[in-house]
Order: sequence, then C-alpha cells, then structure tokens
Amino acid sequence: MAEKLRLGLYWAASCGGCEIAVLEIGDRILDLIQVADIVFWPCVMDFKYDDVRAMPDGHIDVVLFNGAIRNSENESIARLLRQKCKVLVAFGSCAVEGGIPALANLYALQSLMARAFTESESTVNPAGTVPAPGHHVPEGEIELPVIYRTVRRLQDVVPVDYFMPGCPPTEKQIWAVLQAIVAGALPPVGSHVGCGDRSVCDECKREKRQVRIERFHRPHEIVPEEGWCLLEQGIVCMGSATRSGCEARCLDANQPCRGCYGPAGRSMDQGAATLSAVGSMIAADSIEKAEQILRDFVDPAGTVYRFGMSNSLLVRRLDE
Amino acid sequence: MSDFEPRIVAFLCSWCSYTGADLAGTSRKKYRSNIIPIRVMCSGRVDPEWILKAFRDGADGVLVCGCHPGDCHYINGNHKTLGRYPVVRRMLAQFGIHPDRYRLEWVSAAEGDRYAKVVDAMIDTVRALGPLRWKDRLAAATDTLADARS
Amino acid sequence: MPRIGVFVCHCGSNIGSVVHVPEVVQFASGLPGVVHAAEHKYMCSDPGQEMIRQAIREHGLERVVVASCSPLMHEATFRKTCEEAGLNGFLFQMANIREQVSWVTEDKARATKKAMAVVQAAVHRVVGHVPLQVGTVPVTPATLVIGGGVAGIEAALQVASSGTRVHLVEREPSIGGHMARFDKTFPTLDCAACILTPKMVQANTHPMITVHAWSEVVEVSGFVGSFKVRIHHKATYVDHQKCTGCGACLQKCPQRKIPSEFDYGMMNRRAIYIPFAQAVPNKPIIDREHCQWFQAGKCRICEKVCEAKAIDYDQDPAGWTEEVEVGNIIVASGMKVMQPTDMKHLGYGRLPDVYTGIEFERLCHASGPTEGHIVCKTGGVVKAGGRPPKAIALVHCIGSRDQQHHAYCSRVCCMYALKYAHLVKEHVPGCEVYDFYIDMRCFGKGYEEFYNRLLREDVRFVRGKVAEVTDAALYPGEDGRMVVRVEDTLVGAVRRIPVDMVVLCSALEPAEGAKALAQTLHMGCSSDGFYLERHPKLAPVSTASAGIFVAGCCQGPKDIPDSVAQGAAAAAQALAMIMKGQVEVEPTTAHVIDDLCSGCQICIPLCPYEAIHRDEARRKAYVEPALCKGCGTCVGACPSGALQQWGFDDTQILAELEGILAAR
Amino acid sequence: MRTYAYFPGCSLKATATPYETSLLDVAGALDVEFRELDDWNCCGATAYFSIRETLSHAISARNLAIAEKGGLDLVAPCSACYLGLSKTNHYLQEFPELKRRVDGALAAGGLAYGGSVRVRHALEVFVQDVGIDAIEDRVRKPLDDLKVAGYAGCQMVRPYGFDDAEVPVVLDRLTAALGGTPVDFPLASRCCGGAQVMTNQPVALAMCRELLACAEGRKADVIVTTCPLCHMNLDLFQGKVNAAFGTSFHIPVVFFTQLMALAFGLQRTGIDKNIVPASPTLAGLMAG
Repeated sequence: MAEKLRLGLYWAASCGGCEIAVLEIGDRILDLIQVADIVFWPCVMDFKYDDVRAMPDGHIDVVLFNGAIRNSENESIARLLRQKCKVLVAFGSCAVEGGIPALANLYALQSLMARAFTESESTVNPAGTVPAPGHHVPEGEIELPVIYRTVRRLQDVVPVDYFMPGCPPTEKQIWAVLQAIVAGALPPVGSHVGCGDRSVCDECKREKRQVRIERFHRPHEIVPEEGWCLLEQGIVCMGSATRSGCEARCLDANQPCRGCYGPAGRSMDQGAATLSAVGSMIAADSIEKAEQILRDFVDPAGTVYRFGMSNSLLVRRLDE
Repeated sequence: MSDFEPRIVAFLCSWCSYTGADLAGTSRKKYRSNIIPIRVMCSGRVDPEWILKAFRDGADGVLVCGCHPGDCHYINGNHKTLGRYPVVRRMLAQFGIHPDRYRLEWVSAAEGDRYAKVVDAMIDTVRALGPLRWKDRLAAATDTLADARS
Repeated sequence: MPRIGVFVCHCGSNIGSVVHVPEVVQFASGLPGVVHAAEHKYMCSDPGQEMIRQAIREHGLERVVVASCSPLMHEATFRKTCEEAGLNGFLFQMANIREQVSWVTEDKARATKKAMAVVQAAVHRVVGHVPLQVGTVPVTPATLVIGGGVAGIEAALQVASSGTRVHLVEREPSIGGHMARFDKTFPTLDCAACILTPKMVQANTHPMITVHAWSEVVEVSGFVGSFKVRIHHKATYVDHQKCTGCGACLQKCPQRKIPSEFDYGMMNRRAIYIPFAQAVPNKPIIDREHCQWFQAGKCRICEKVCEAKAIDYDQDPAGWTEEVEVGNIIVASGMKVMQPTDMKHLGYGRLPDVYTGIEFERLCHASGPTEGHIVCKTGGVVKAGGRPPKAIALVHCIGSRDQQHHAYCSRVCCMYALKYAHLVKEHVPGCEVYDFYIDMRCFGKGYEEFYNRLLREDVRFVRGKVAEVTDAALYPGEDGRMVVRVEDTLVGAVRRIPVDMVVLCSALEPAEGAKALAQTLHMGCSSDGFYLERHPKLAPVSTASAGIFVAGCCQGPKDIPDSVAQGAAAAAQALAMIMKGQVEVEPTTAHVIDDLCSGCQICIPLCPYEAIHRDEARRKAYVEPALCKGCGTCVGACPSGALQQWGFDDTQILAELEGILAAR
Repeated sequence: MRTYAYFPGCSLKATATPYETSLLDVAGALDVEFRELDDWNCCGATAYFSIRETLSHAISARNLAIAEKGGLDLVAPCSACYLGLSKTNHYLQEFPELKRRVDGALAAGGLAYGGSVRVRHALEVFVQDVGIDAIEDRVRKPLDDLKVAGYAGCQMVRPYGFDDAEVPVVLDRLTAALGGTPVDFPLASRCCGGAQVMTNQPVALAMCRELLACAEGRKADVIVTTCPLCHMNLDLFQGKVNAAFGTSFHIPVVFFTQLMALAFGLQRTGIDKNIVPASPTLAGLMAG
C-alpha cells in the first residue's frame, strides 16, 4: 500500500468558520483519514509549531491554509508551512483575498487599537492598556505577535499553489477538492479550485427585468420581491462581479451577494467592476441626479470590498 | 512642492472630447504638458478599473472627458459614465485619495478652449494636492516579518 | 514579442520645430519590441508612406506605430499604407504628437518628453493588437431628406434627378420653409415666391420624390446603408388622395379668427386651412383644436361643400406611421427666429409696432396682413389702411453677437436690414430709416455693392448698440411715439431718436426640436445647438455619423445661396454613396467571450442600439455586430470582463496606460 | 411672528427717518419682527466698492458675519445697503482670493463669515414672505383712486434683485393690494442719478427730470420708492429740477412703507415730513 497522504490545516487571521466548514463534510472525514494522515491541525488537535519545524522540508503533501496575514505569527507560520509542504492551498476568502479582517485596511492601526481596547462601549480599560509585543511578567519575558498595519493575502507573503475562495467554501466543494487531492487530480498550479469560472448570476435563479435603478435600499430596509434580481430592486448585490461556485446561496436566502468568492472572469478589481455595473444601471441623466440616487448607496468601499480589500488594486486607505 | 510635476492620464471620448482636444491644438491653445490622453470611442467605455489602476501605478490624477449630456454620439453612453462618477469618487475618498484627483468633464468637439482650461485647472488642482505615489506609500504602510523582528 | 516599427513625423515644422524628433526616434528604438525607428519630414506624403512600406518589408515588421498628427486626421491613411505592404491595418497604432503635443506645448523639452510618453503608450498598446477586417454593407438606393425648406428641396431635387428615390419629410403642412414667407431676397431683390414656388412644385411632382408634409421623423434605427425610418403623419382629416384642392371648404368654414402660424399670428386663418396660397401640397388640413365639429359636435360644413368627398372626420387623431428604408439621410431641418420677448428693454411684446425681422417680412409681403403696405397698427391690430410710419428703426444684432444670448453672428441680418431699408424707402415715401448696427457684414457676392447702393438712398446708419426702446417721452416730438436710445459711437454721444416702428433683427437659432432630432439621429450639436459638421472646412456637410449629412441653417445661420449650395453638396455626397452601392463599417465592435459570460444581463438595457440580446438557450449575451456601433459602454459596464471591444480591448488600453505611466 | 435680522443703514437713521418709522410700524402690523443688528456699521455704499475693493467688502462682510451668528435672514430696507451686502455675499463665494483677504480682516476683529446669510430687501420680505394676500387683508383705508408710479430704482433689481430688472412688477402688485391704481411707468428701473447729485449735479438733475416727466405724463398722484437715495433725489431736489429745466413738477414721493402705513390706517406715516407737499388725492386719503 502506498504511503498515506499527509494533510495539514492551519488558521491565520480568520473567524474559524473555515475550520467548521471542513467539519461539515461529516462522517466522510472517516473516509478521508483512511487515505490521509492529518499531521497538523492546531484548531482540532494538539500540535506544536516545533512539531512542524522538526519535519523535513516538503514533508506535508497538502496544506489548507485559511485566514489572512494580519500579524507576524501569521506570516512566519505561512512561511514555515510553505517550506514544509508540497502543495499550499489558500483556503477560504481571507487567505485568498483578505476577507473580513482586511476591512481594517480602511483604518489606521492606532485608531483600530483605540477602538478595540479603549473606546468601544463594552470595554472597561481605565488604564488604557493596549497589547505590546514584548512584556515582562514575574515568570519572565512574554512575547506577542506584532500586529501589521496592512492586512494581506497569503499569496502576498508566500507562493500559493491553489486558491479556494468562499466565506466559507461550501461543504460540497470542500469534499470535491479533497477528493481531487486524494486522487491527485488537481488542475494546473495557480488555478482556483472549488469554484466556478463565471459569476454568481450564472447560478442565481432570480429573474432579470432589465430595469434601471431609481433608488438604493439596504437589505434590511425593504422586503424584496421574491424571484426578482435584487440589484434591479436597488439592493447592491455583487453577484454579477463575483466568481460562481456558491450556488447563489445568499440569494436563495433573500440576501444580496457580498462577493466572498472574489472577482469574476477577467476582472482585475471586484469593487471597481461592481461600481461600473451598478453605476451604469442607475436612472440618471445628470451628475446631480446620479449623486442623488447614489446617496443611498452607503459605504461603497466597505460594500464592494467586503471580502476583497487585500485583493483590490488599492489594497488599503492611505491618508494624504 | 512647487517643482512637483503631476502626471495625469486623460481618457477622452473620440467624438467630442478627443476632437475638442485636437481643436485646442488646431487653434494653438497652449496648456501644460502633464497630461497624456488615451482615446476611447465613448466615455462610457472607461472602466473604473482603469482609474484605480492608473492611481495605483503612478498617476497623480485621472481626467475623463465625454460629450455633454444629451450630446453623446452614442445617444447616452455618457449617462453611464456620469452614473459611475459620484460613487467612484466617494470610494476614492474612502481610500484617502482626494476626490478631485478624479474629474469628469464634458468637452464638446467645439470646445478646444475649454479643454485647455480644464486641463490646466486639473493640473493646478492636482499640483496643489501633491504627489500621490500610491505604490511607494503602500509599500511603506505594509509590514513584513523583517519589520516585526527589528 | 512582435516586431515593431516606429515612424516619427516632423510634419514640416509643425512637430519638428517643437518636438525634438531625433530624440524621440532614439527613445523609441530602445523600447521593447521595437526593431526599427525612423523619422520623415512628411510621413503622410508619398515618399513618407513608401518609407513605411519598405520598412515593413525589409524589417519584417508585425506592428507599426506612426507618431504624427491626430488619428482623426490620418489613421485611415496609414492603415492603408500598412495594408499596401501586406500588414493588416489594425496592427497599427497612431501616436498624436501634433494636435495634442507640439501645437499645445510651449516648452520644447516638455513637448519632447510628452511625445516620448505618447509614443511609448502606443508601442505598448500595439503589441496586443489583433488583425481585424473592415466589413462592407450594401446601401439602399434611397435618401431621406428631413426638412422641406430651400436647402432640403434643393437636396431632394438633386438626388432625385439621378433617378434615386427620395423621401422629403416636412413637419409643417407645406414645404417651402422660411423662404416661403419672404417678400424679396437680398441683394438682387428678386421675388422670393417667384424663384421658390417652381422648385416646390417640381419637388412635389417629381416621380422620384415622395413629399411627406405635416409629418415628422420619429425614429431612426439601423445604420449607414440601411436606415429604417419611421415617419409619423399627423392627422389631416382630409383625404389628400381625393382632395382636388379646389378651396371651397376654405371659404365656408365659420371659424375665421384663428391666428395663422404662417403669419406669426398677424393674420387669421380658418379651422380648415392651407397655410398660404402657394402651399405645396396645396391641400387643406383641419385644425382639430379649433374645429367646431370636433370641439362642439356640430357644423360639418366643409364636408357638405366638398364635392370630392375628401373630408374625413374619422381619421385617427393620432395620425399614422409608416416605415421607409433609406441608405442615407440629409438633415435640412432649418432654424427658427429668436423671439426677443425677454429683452424687455427693447419693447417687443410690450410696445405696439415693434416687430422681429421675419414678422416685418410679412408686413412687406403682398399677401401679408397689410397687403404689403408698411403701416402702423390700428387699434393694436396689424391691418391695411393704417397710418404709415414717419420713421423706422432697424436694429441689428438682437441676440446675436451678444454674450447674454448667442455669441455667434447670424449672418443674414445685416443684409436683410439693408433690404428692408430699401423696401421702406420704396414703399413709404418720406419715411426716415434709421439702421442701428455694430458692424456691417456684407460678405457675399454683390452684398457690399448693395450696401453702397443703400448709402446713397438716404438711410441713416447709426453705429451703436441700442440701449432701449421706450415710450417714455421727454422732449417735444416724442409724445405718442417710441424713442430709441442709443450711443452713437461715431458721434460719441447718446442719442434719443423718435420712431414709429421698430424692427428687431433677431438671431437665427436652432429650430424647435433640433436637439430631439439630433438625438433621434444620434448626431452631435455644437454648443450653440446647431448640428456639428464633421470638419468645418473639409467636410462641411458630413457629420460624425456615417451616412448622415447636413445642409442649410440647421448647421448654422446662413443665407439662401449658401443653403442651396449645401443642399446640393449634401446631395452629391449622398449620391456618391448610393452610386458606389456599399459602405465600409468599422470593425471595432463589442463581442462576448462566451466562457466568461454568466448571462447577468447588465449589458442588455445599456445598449442604445439594442444590439445585445440574450441567447436564451445558452443563457449568454450576444452582440449583433451589424447593429453595434462600437461605443464600448457595455464593455465598460461588464462586471466580469466577458464583453470586450475589438481594437479597444481592456488589455490594449491597460497596456497603453502602462506605457504612459512607465514614461519619464 | 416672522423674525429677521435688521440692517437699517445710515440713511434710515438720518435723512430717511420716516422710512424707518413707517417700516417698523408696518412690520408690527404684519406680525413681523425686525431685530436690529448689534453694532452694525455702514454698508460701504455704492461708490466705495469701486475704490477700495478689499476694504469695502471687509466692512460689508463684518455686518454679514455679525448677522450669521443670529442665523436669521438679514433685511436691508435701503436699496444701496441691499446691493452692497448682496454683492459681498456673491463676491466672497465667487472669488476665493478676495475671500481669503476678507477672512483675514474679519479674523483680526475676532469674526468669521461662513457665507450662509441670506440678504433680503424689506419689500421682498413683505411681498414674498408675508404675502400679497396678507397685506391686502390688513388694509383698512384702501388707497382709492390714488394713481401710483412704482419706482423700483436700479439697485434693488440689478443685478441680484428679486424682481424683473427691466420691467419690475412687485411695487405695482403692492399698490394694487393697497387699493391704489398702478400707472404704467416704463422708467421703473432707471437710475435716479444716485450720488451724482453731490458730485455732478446737472447730470443727476437731468436724470431726475426724466423720471418726473414720465410720472407726470402718466398722471401719477405719487411716486413710490424703495430707496432713501431715490427718495432724496426726487423729493428734495424736485425744486432744483424745476429751476434748472423750467418745469413745474409737484409730485410727492413716498416710501412704499409709508403707502402701506397709510392704507393700514396707522398713525405715523411720516408723509408730512416730505419736501414736496401731498397732492390733493393723497392729502384727501391722509385726511380721511
């Protein structure tokens, strides 16, 4: 019998949803471990970084890496795993394109720290204590990872072999990709896996009426008409600019697509593509009218880069 | 900052604005040389991706010129341009890019003089805002392991 | 990387005296892919083009960049040059270093630097060019002429004389336009009706001309070679097939007091009417708004007196629409005379006996309200038998050459004012004529001579812009008259000149609905609202829209000789196209990359030409190349990059952008 | 109760006191409160703007800056004040360089002006805000048979005015509401000569003469004006016009607020303070 496949899973800056998504495959995990050994999965089992450091280079066959690069620990483990694995898969939106953590790129680090550790309504911190990388305690020196000012994608720090987007990737797609890994049937390096090649509209069942947008609504403001394209109803839906593969689940739940699968087709920048499509659709014949209609399109950057800030052309806010 | 020479990319629709810019030349109107045009058939062709790409890759300003609303050679291509404009500007502001670095102006084929004025005004505005240097500043705002260890 | 050749033109000294061409050539030769770079004094000359052809052959060039003038000027020339050397014309890119570099930049070093950036952009762009084929479409042998004024009539007659079908559409009940209202024409003083009426009749009876009067073009679809035109015929309530034009109905209609549009409300017409005696077609129409039968449900007198049984009250009030197919279109939709009502200081609409130039024309006309007698109003009504004026003011430049209104000169006012001066002197013995002008513009053949003649006819020419026409008398002799206050710039004094009649030579403006028509035809207007010709000197009757030509005052104010000349010129162009039988169409259309299209349908409603539809079976968009005009708006909007435009592909534009930003 | 900031200007405190008393009485009768601007200064009048641009706008802007603190519309009854304040308002918006200099001057005095004040003429406030109908309702003694030449003058209508610059109509509408008869007065927005009466009197008198001749020609019992300067030129200098041109005009000239006070039946109209005595019809109304 051939040697069993060695799998590693890791989470960097992420919510943990991707880990849960892997467990969504349910009983089939038992099939998986028939053919694969999980050699590193800190979220689920007790592994130490030193265990990994002790492995020979290229020891792990495939690493599914989820989470963005938010701090020095994320980056150093990314580098370590890259060294120790043969195939590195950026798993989930955060690793592929920054994800929700990358929305922080719209703010300066100091203001984020202040908000999180002193200003927020639920915080009691009269001393104004904020985390510091190094700290002396009676037991000795402790060290925390250094938090980065800019949230980046996995591919910004190490070469990545495959990209598997989704927040999180669906259980069906995960299982399909795991099967492909086991079968050695992965596509050429650099490909996106576990997703489609078109846009969410391809999978969306809602009908288009080819109307222009007269006013925008946020999802909680109206009860959208069943079966009709949300964008045409004035709810900013990124489906047309977002890679397919999710089976338009959010749309089935009457929620607009937030774009977690990243840009569709040849588009370089998912946000710009969305704005171009949405802006073209509004019923305006003057800039003033356009401004008036677009006023209700709140927080454009936070909407169209909900998941893709690190993957965008501009990456972050830079104050002049 | 007075010796700062901004670099501005202009996307001009062929029928009105490029023709108007040509007319500025034919009428020997002088304007400053910091602007390089790219001709498209209609301002509606201008993809906001290009604008972001221009800013990221070294432009200090982006000017888009089209036919006046109602005068579009393609009936209403420029309505789509103007529909994209306010929201793109607002988004640029969210990224810390002064919205005046991106302007949409209507220049008809007869308005060579106006084109020259629009260009000079744009250059003045961008010069006052200073260089954007997006890539450099982005690199400077991006931490690496080396930074963390030092 | 394809083999690229770069050719930089001096354009005599136009480029070469500002841009340091050798430096640009040297710079270009160092750019990636460039295997050959050369300069020439005149790249568009035969030797210049030959140089390019030779270089293509000798160096095996696969891409060509010419840095010279605007692509709008010579792109076609150099594409052809490339084709002649066996290279597809679309593997070529033009770098405009004249109109947008050398002519607009003062500093030579900066101009040279900018030229390099422009060349670099073109070199980057041309790498991604792909060969494209210019298509041809057949031309339907028929022409639509919009507007039946003198320019349109001339155009229609010229086209029809070749045996080509013409549809002449006129929105008024009769063709003839403004000229039909004129009494005499300057400077020859020949009778307008005597020279125009035969042409009107000729147009109406020509076997190849269909006159659609009381009709409007409401929709134009298709493209050069085969436009589909929807013509809306307004309801006439008279069957013009049966009507003999006997005129019996006109006499008997009891509704007598309807202000005549033709006479600007100075005369009355009936509810069933023809606008003027020589109207063509000479068939009446019923004005539903004023007809007793339609409004009160009784009368039907016209029906009773009509022996031909032509009256048809049951016509659909919405009229009817027909569709015709034509190969090209001549727009001769004319102008309107500005109503100076908001110039309150000049008294129009407030003081009696203040007229616009065109109204005064009717006053001089034998079939006008005063039967050709120039007289003051009687009891506020214009009619024959009034008191003749003792003095008349002719005021030039009303709304023309005026920053508050129109910057342009209306070109005809000086001359018609002179004509009026002559007519007043002829018709009203002893009447003083004051002609208030800024400059006398008598530019045409025989015009200056006419001015000289008037100088000897005892007309008082006052050089100055009239400040006010008032009825506030101050001095003896002013009571009950109007006073023109003016700064006489030759005398250097403010004068008060009492007169009894004022003629305001008001500006010619774009016709009512000019903008809407431009939109129907997808053509451009200049900032003053007149239609934009393709080139003011070299293409004066072509427009930016292939197959659409302009003639007459819709393109700008002009007199009768110029209108007729343009009508004939437009006809010649239209005919040239029809005789050739086919036209070339640009291949820079949009197309769908099937693998990327999700059928999101965002593009479909954006296309003003309805060129995109959804292939229901494949759930994808499809662009019909014959309908696509190549604006690329759908391409800009496509959120997945599935739509691209030949010749303006995202990769090409981004390469151009990179070329610009890589420079310096 | 409508409330406005009130900029009286110098004339209303000196040569045109009947304008102020009648204005405030009429305002009271129409439930309008004019709150006099605290520590206001001269508007700069017309001429100063052509001599010292920055300074003239600075003193005008000072008034606007004070008014802005109160957040009310600023009402100027004098047409020259109205024009000067409006002009500064527009210029500061249009010319950033001027605004920079004026801001500096204001800052030196501890003031700042954001540009939010709306400058209004008293006539505009009565006719547009209170409304013609409300004015008509308040009439107790209609000006029956009184023929009124409505003389808007130039500064109220040009270039920032609220009425037509060539053929103003607001005064005529007011006259009709008060029960009087507006006469056709084609010179309604013609200049009275303004301050030329001091510097180049023959010119000013000739201009006044045109106005008076026109009013007389149209058989006006009274000329109604909106501006202290117009009033002074036409009333105070009417005798001089007669002397200079051998004419014999005797046309009373009143402020529109005086006509309103008369029609409202208020005690103080101030018409008796005029130089040219009331014409018989006017005197009859005053007596009745």
